[in-house]
Amino acid sequence: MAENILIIVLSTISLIAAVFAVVTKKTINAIISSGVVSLMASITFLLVAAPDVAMTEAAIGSGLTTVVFLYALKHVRGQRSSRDD
Amino acid sequence: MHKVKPGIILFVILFGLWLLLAGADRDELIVAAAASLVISVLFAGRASALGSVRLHPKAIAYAVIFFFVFLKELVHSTIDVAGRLLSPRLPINPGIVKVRTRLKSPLGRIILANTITLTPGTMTIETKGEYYYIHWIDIRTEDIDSSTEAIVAKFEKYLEVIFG
Amino acid sequence: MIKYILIFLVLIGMAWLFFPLVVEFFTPDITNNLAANYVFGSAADLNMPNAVTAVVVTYRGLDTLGEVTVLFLATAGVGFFLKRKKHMEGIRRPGSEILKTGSEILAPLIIIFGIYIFTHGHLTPGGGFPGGVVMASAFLLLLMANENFGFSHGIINLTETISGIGYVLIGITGLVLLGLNHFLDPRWLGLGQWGRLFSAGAVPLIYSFIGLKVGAEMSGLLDSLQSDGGEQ
Amino acid sequence: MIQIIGAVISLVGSMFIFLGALGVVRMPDVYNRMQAGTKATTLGSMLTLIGIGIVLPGWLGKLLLLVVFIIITNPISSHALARAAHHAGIKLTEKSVRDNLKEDYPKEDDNG
Amino acid sequence: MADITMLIMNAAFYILMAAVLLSFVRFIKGPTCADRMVALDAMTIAGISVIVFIAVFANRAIYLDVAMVYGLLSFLGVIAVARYLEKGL
Amino acid sequence: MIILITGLLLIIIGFWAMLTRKNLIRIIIGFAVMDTGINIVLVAIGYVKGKTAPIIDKAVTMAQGAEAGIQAVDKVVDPVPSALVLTAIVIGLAVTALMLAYAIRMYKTGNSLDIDDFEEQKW
Repeated sequence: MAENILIIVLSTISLIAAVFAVVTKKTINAIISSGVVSLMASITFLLVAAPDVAMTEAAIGSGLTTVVFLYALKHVRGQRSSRDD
Repeated sequence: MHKVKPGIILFVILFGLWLLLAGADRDELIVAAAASLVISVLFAGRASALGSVRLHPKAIAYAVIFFFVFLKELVHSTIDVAGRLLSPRLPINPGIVKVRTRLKSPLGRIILANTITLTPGTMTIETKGEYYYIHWIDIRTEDIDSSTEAIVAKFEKYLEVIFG
Repeated sequence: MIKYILIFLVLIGMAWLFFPLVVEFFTPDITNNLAANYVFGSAADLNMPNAVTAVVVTYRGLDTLGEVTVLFLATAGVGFFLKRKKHMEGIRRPGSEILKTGSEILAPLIIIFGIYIFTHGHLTPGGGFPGGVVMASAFLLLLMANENFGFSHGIINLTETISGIGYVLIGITGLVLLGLNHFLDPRWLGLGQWGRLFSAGAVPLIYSFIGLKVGAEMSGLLDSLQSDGGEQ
Repeated sequence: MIQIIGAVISLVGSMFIFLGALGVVRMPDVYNRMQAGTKATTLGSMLTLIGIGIVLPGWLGKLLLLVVFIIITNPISSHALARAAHHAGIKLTEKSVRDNLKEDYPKEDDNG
Repeated sequence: MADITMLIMNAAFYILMAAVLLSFVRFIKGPTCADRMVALDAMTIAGISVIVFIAVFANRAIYLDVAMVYGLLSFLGVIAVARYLEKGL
Repeated sequence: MIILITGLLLIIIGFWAMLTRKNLIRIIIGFAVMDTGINIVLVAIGYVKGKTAPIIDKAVTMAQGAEAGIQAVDKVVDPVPSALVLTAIVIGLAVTALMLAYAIRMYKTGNSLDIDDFEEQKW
C-alpha cells in the first residue's frame, strides 16, 4: 500500500521535473531538474528490486552528471554577459 | 615528522571505517590494511590538517564533552527554529554578523565553522582570517564581542583544548 | 508552424506505437527459465551470492569487456575534442578555506568507500562500475575545491594501463588455462567459502580491475572537460 | 517495548524533516531557507536513522555510519552554497537587520 | 507489538513523502537557482530516509549501501552548482 | 505498470526536448532524460511480482552454496536487465560527456550554440 503511493509520488515528481527541464528558460535550471529526475529514478530502481542499478544511478546522478553539464556551460559562458545565469 | 602523524591518524580512521562497513573477518582485515595503507601514504601530504589533533587524555575527555554540548545545542536550537517556523507571523529577524575566533589550526577552524553551520539559526558564510561572517536568523546584538559571546564561545573553549 | 505539427505528430505516433507494449505487459508472477538458471548457476557453480555480478562478470563477461572498450573510446574522444591547455590559472575564484580543508579530509573517505564497493561486488550490491564512479567523485571533489589542482596525469594513465592490461591478461589466462570451452571462466582461483571476501574465484579480482579502470577513465574525462578546451 | 520507542523516535525525526521542508517553502529568502532546509532536516534524519537502528539492532553500525556521513558533508555543502549565493549577489530579504559582510567587502564582484 | 511498530513506521513514511512533495513545491517556485538547489538538497536528505524505510519494509540490509552512497556523495552536486555560481568551477 | 508508463513518458519528453529545443546543451539534457526513461523501462520489465533483489543473503535463505541457489530461485527477480542497465548507465554518462565535448568544440569554432546556425553540416 505504502509502496504504491510512493510510486505515484515518484512518478508525478519525475514527470513534472522532466517537463520543467524542457520548458524552463535558463539552462542551469534544466540541469538541476535532470538531477531531480535522476534522484527519483534511483528510488524507483530500488522499488523494482534492483539495488545495483540504484547504486550506480546514485553515484552518477548525485554528482557527475551535474558537473559534466556545468563544465560545458562554463566553457560556453565565457564570452557572454556574466550575471544572467 | 609532520607527514607521519597525519598519515597514521588517516590510516586509523580509514581502517575503522572499513571495519564498521564490513565486519572483522580475516579476509576483510587483510584487504582493509592494504587499501588504507596505500591511501594514507598517497594522501598523507595532502591531509596535513589532521596533524593538529592533540592525543592526550584531557583532549579526548574534552572531545566527548564537546560532542554532548553540540548535541544539546542542536536539539535546543532546532526546537527554537521549529517554533518560529510554525507560528503564523514568522517572527524572524535575520542578518549577517561578524564574530571573532581565537583558533589557529585548520582542523579546529573547520570544525568550529561546521558546528556553527549545523546548529540551526546560525550559518557560516565566509571566513577571513580571525573573523567569521555568520548569518543569524534572530539577531539579538550587533556588537562583535557580544555576538562572539553568544555564538562562538560555548564551542570554542572545548575546541581550544582539543586542537590548540 | 508546419514543423511543430510534424513534431507533435511524431511524438503522438511514438506514444501510440509503444503504448500497447507498456499497457498490455503484465508483470509475471514467476521467474523465467533463463533467470532461474543464472541465479542457480551463480550460487552453485561460482559460490557467489550476487547474481547480477555473476551475469556481468562471468556469463556476459565478453560483453563487459566490449563495454569497457566503449568507455575507453568515449574518453579518448573527449580528450581528442578538447585539447589540453596549460597556464589558465587566475580565472577561477579560489574556494573557501572550509571547502579546501573539508575536501582534503573527505577525499580519502570517499576513495576507501569506492574500494569497499568494488571489492564487495560479489557479496553486496555494487561492483566495478559504481565503485569506479565513486572514486572518480573523490577526484572531482579535489578538482572543484582547489583552483590549481596539479594532479599528475602519470598516475591516471598508469592505473588505466595496468588495469586494462590486467583485465585482458585475465581473459587470456582463462583462454590458455582452460581451453576454448571455458573462456573467461573465473574458477582458477578457487571458490572459497560462501560469503567470505576471498571467494567466488577470480571475480573480485576482475571487478577490482574494472573498478580501477572505470575510475581512472572517469577522472581523465573530468580532467579534460575541466581544462579549457580548444584554441579560441 | 523498545521497538515502539524506536519507531516513535523515527516518527519524531520524520516530523522534523517535514518541518524543514515546510521551512523551505515558507521562509522569505535563500539564506533563511537554507537555515530551515538543510539543518532541521539534518537533525530529523539523524533521529529517523537512529530510531530505525533501535528497532533493528543488527543494522545499527551502518546507520550510525550513515549519520556520520550526513553530519560531515552537510555543513560543507550548505556553507559553499551560502557563500556562492552571497557572492553572486542574491539579496537578503527586506526583513534583514544588517549585512556586515557587504559592509566590509562591498566590491567582491571582480572575480575574487 | 510488531503491528504497532509497523503502523508508526508507516505514518513516518507518509510524512516523509509529504516532505518530499513540499520541497518539490519550492523547487518549482524558486526564483533563483540557489533556491532550487536548497530544495534539491532537502529532497535528497528526505530521500535517504525514504530509502532506509524501503529497506526496512523489504527487510533487506543490503539496500542501505544505496543510502550510504547518497549520504556520502549528495553534497557534490550542491558544491558544483555553488562553485559555478561564484565562477570557481 | 505505473513505472512502465512513467518510463515511457520520460522517453517521450526527452524526445520532445531533442526535437524542439535550439540550444545544443538543452538537446543533450533531453538525451539524458531519455536515457533515464529507457533505463527505467528496461529494469521494470525484469521485475517479478512480490520477489526481492537477486542477491542471496540471510534475508532470502539461510542455506549456502548450491543449496542456496535451489532455494533462492523462486524468491528473486530477473538479474539480466539489471546487469544490462548497470553498464548502460556508465556508458550513457561517457556518451553524454562526448556529446558535450563535441558541443563545446562546435561553440569554439562557430561561436554559437544554436543548432540552426550550423547550416553547412546539413546533408
